[in-house]
Amino acid sequence: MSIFIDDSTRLVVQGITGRDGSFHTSQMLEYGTRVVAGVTPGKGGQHFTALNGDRVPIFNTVEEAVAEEGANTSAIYVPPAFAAGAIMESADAGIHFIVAITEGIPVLDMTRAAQFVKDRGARLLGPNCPGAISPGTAKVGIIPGQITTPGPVGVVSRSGTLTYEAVAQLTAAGIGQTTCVGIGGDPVIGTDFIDTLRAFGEDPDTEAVVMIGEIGGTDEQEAAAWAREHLQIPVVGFIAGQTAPPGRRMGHAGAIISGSSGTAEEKIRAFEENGIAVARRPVDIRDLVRECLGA
Amino acid sequence: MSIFIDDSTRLVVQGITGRDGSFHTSQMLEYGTRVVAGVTPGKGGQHFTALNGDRVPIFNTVEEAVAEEGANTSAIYVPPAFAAGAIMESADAGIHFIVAITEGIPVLDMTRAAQFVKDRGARLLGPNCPGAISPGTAKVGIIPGQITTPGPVGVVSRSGTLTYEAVAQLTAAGIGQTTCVGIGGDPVIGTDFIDTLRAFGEDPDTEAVVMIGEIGGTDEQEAAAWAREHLQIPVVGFIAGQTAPPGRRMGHAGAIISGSSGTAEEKIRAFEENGIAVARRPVDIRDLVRECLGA
Amino acid sequence: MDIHEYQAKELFRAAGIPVPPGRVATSPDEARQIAQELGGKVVVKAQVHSGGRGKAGGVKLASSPDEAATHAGAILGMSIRGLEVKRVLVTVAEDIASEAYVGILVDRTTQRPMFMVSAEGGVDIEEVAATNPDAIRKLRVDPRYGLLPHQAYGLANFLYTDPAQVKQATRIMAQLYEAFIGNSCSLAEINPLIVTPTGEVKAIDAKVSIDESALFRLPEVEALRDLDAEPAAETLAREAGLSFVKLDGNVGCCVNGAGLAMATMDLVKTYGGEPANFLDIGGSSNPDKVVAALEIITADPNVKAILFNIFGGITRCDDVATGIVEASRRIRIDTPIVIRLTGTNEAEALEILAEAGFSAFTGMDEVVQKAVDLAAQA
Amino acid sequence: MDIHEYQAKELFRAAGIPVPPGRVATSPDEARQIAQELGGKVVVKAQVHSGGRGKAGGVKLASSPDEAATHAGAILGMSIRGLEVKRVLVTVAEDIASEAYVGILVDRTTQRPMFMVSAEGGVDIEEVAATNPDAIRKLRVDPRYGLLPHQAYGLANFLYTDPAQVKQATRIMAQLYEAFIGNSCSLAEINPLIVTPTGEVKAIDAKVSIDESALFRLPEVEALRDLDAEPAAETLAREAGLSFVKLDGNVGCCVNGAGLAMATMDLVKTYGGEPANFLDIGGSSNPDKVVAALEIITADPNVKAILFNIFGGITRCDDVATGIVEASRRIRIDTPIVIRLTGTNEAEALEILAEAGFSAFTGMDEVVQKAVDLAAQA
Repeated sequence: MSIFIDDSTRLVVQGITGRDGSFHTSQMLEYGTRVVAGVTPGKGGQHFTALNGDRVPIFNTVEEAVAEEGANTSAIYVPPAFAAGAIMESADAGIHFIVAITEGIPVLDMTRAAQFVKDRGARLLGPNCPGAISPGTAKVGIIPGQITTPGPVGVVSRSGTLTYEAVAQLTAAGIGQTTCVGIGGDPVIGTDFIDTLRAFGEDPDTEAVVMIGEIGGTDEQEAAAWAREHLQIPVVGFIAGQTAPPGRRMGHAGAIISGSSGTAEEKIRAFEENGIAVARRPVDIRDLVRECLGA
Repeated sequence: MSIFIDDSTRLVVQGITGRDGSFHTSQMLEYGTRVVAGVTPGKGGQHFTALNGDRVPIFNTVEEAVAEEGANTSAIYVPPAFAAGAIMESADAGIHFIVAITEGIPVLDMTRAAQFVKDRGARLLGPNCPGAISPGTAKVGIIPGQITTPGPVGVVSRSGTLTYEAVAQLTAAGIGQTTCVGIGGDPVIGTDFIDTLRAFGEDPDTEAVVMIGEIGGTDEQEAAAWAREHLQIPVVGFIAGQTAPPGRRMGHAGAIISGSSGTAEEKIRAFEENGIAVARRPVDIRDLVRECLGA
Repeated sequence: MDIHEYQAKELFRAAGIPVPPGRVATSPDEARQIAQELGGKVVVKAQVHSGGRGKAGGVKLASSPDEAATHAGAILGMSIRGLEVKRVLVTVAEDIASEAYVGILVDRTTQRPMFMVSAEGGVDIEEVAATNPDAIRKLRVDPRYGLLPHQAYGLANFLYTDPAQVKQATRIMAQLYEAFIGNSCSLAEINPLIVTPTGEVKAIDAKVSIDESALFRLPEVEALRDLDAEPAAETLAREAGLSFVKLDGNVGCCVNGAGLAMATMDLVKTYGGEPANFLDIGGSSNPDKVVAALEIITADPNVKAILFNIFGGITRCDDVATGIVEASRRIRIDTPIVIRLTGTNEAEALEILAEAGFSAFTGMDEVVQKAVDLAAQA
Repeated sequence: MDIHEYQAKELFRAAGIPVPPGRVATSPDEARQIAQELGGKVVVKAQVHSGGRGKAGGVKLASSPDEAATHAGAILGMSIRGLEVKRVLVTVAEDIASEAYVGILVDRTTQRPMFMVSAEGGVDIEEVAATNPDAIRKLRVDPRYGLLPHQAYGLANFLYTDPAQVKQATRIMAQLYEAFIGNSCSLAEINPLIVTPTGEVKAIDAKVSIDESALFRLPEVEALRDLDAEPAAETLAREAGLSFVKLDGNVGCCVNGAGLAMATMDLVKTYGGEPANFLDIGGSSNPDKVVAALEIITADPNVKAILFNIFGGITRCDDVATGIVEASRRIRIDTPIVIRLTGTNEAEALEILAEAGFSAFTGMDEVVQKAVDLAAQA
């Protein structure tokens, strides 16, 4: 089993003819994801041909992709100026899981788009995220498939490459994953730690969760308190940014310590107080997970 | 019993110091309605003194009226330019039943305000309506109390004085009312015929309903079809505007035949097809109700 | 409030919608001069608040300034559905490759602004809706979000296949929505929205109605009101704060409340008469309004009897009575007046009327019958 | 992106918020002239992207133009929290009857713009929040509706009792919200919002940060960027499309991905070193970015060892290797470089590096330890 994506996923790629969209569509197809449609306004009626030769029909609108190909999930690779609009288009067309890869969407655009998605009862992952992968089943986004392997661990993270680091180490140690989820590094995101932990908690195959946070905001603190109350499976945590100075944005738009709030110390303390084992180094994640699984 | 308002109603009057607001506050107090607060920005801390000597505290905001006096219902008498804002203020403050008397609110203002009230889970009656009265219990709005009397008939209407006409005739004939509701003559209103019929249907004391419609829109047609499916009690109908020319607004902003849609004939036909007894003259309403009640 | 095509086009231009150049003329000479300035072929179009201008001969193509003047001469002064043409729009004639329809109104059921678009333009959209509903795409706009980019695109994508045309039309959808909201419209319509042989998308006709209730905050739109285009009685009524609609019967009606006013008209008809008007004096108690109402009603020579039907609530019967007495002093009223008053301050009202020599009734059916009889006898 | 007080006040003025007159000066003479023009008492205020200007002596009252020039002379060139003052704002000094705080930021938890207002103005709002939270009223604005009239009034009503002041403040709330949205702010703050002895409500300080991601559509706001106010290295990094933050350590870091970059810095510290910077080369595979990154890192004299930590995904390891080799040809690099590369095209990368005489590792801990050791030995 897995969360958010599985073998019922029928993916439409928004921005399929762009540089990133076309590259990753090939990657996703190669991984076995059912990419049923692409959308690029003005290119409806054409086909996208993947590196492996697969052909994907292109539509002008997501609405058409849903009507013609039964798409139920979308991946968004359109430029930042149009990305919030693309998210709302997906939600309006009845897509129930929307993965926004695009980085650099204006925050105020996202406050509206995230609300719109909620109003439509859909789920948004991201933006500015690497997407999700359910090893062996489906991948939506940009997480490299070869570093993952099926197994009992759920991974959720605000970062991209740091997640790869952790997942690759798990895989190398023979510990597989149900689903790896990158929730994104922006201050306004669709799916947060709690949403993801809840989904992992409801997944019968997930036996432990790795939660990788970073400085900025209070999402990790709230998730830790939530997990203590509601989650039956163990969580291993890691927080990046112990050496980050206050008031400076560390790459991610959301990775900023405001005043005295959102520090790594604060988050690590919240983890510890709520029974989450904290890895001090990325390499420790693997060892703590191994302990949790009793392996 | 009654619908929408009863002896738990704690009313705040928005625009209590205005000409209409102050006059009708006195009337409502005299009728026995619990008017617990008034709102006029800038006059917070003062008191309104009714004609019968009752004193009502004035607040700057509805929020304060709710916090200090436990208001749960509001009546809005503020000028059209500020009325949509006043409706949203009420809903935002947690008022659950909002009666907007004001006539002439711009329609596009109302599309937003009506949606806002829905988002907050509140009910709006009106605007451009005479309000509601539960004879012997409470009155919110401007329906003259002396023409009503308690009894088993629910009355719902898009008009004001035409309702008084019908209600006065019922009362004169000894037929009382559970609640009389004016839903208002605007194209965008908060509570429609179906909402009111549903409430009457759930009220154990309402044994028959009088539904008074007029030209414009399709609310009566939809209500007739709904009533056939869902309403267990008989309905007597009346439609005003058989002699109204198409394309002209007949006083009420919503009373206009668009193209061939919204005519009195169409509505009367819908009533008849769905088993609603149609009064041809206002005076016939009374007789048909009498038949329904088997009196 | 309806505005003229040339005024609607100004609002559209201000919103950025491509509209062919043109100006309004009130004389053949002016029309000639505008045609000269514009150059090439022009269209001369009657400016009246009515559909069916083309069929009535109110829209003519002219190849030269002289021809434009001739057409203007023919159109100015003509009557279209009872409305005299006092102005013509002289505008560049565009070659047309295709015609579409785009309109926005407020959908009462969903309480949202609703687009209707169809590739079948230049015709009556109600007819298309009746005969070929699939040719129309409807879109209801959530007022919390406004028209979203993908929605504007989706509408344009329904009308056109050429990406360049879709792009132009997408922009026009957004601009039309802005014009609709910004001017508090109840209707904004482009029919037809054309594509020229070179692929340009343009609005060559425009119809706009403004929400009367919003005019208080739109003085520049209120200024577009054409008093020539409405009967003088309706202008007077509006200025006096009355709701008035002129009809063709002989029983003048003066009622408080729109629903009761319609029911009163209907009852006149039921008893064999014909109402001369709809008139609602509104909820406030102002004797001046009653005076104005009587002035307007008595100015109609068709009126043979005047019927007052007042159910006092907010309206105080004594105020109405005072107004009737006041009016009878100020203006000469030869038409018989039948009065029904009941409700708030009914007794005081009856006294005031009795003192002035009027009698009054309290039942609705009896006064209506009486008024119908009086009118029939006159 | 932070902007200066005088720039923020311009945005506020454009939104209609009452702001005392004033202009920016870069010399004592200019300050004297502005003070002369303004007349009366003025305040001379250091324009740097930092709080605590008053405590640092960067804000001074002047009773005459000469005194304004003297203060400007003292303030210009001074250093506030490490930032050199290059500009001063000379503005009319207002008499103050009361001071309030008004700020808007995006609340991450509710994902909405959030007002914070307090009648305790002119002080650090975080301190008020910690010591007297009831003195602050928060309001989250639903982005679907914007700031509603009663919400603006409610905020003003929390600050003031006098109806005239509430009215002015209500308007200012709405104007500040418009400025916040219209300029895509992440923060817009008036501290203090004062009432003058005659009852006028005015903004006498202004702090605004703009969402970097929105600058692409706000060229006139982007133009407010003060390159003097940021380290040259950060300007270079931004122009090269890199995320870079200068720190004080001796291990230069070059990483792909913000989370991994922070984790790398942390690991440097864990192994006893100090990171010299945060640097994320981003997700794209462009050798030029790597060259720019190395130029920026090597320009810092504190850097004693350079650490590359690349986990290839979208980023291709061979592109990064090519960039390193390219940089080593273009610029002279005396500092030792330690490289860790793993993931996409790892083998090709190792080959490219080997050919150019670099060696590389695949484990994160070992390279970090090595870099820390090298820096310590230098």
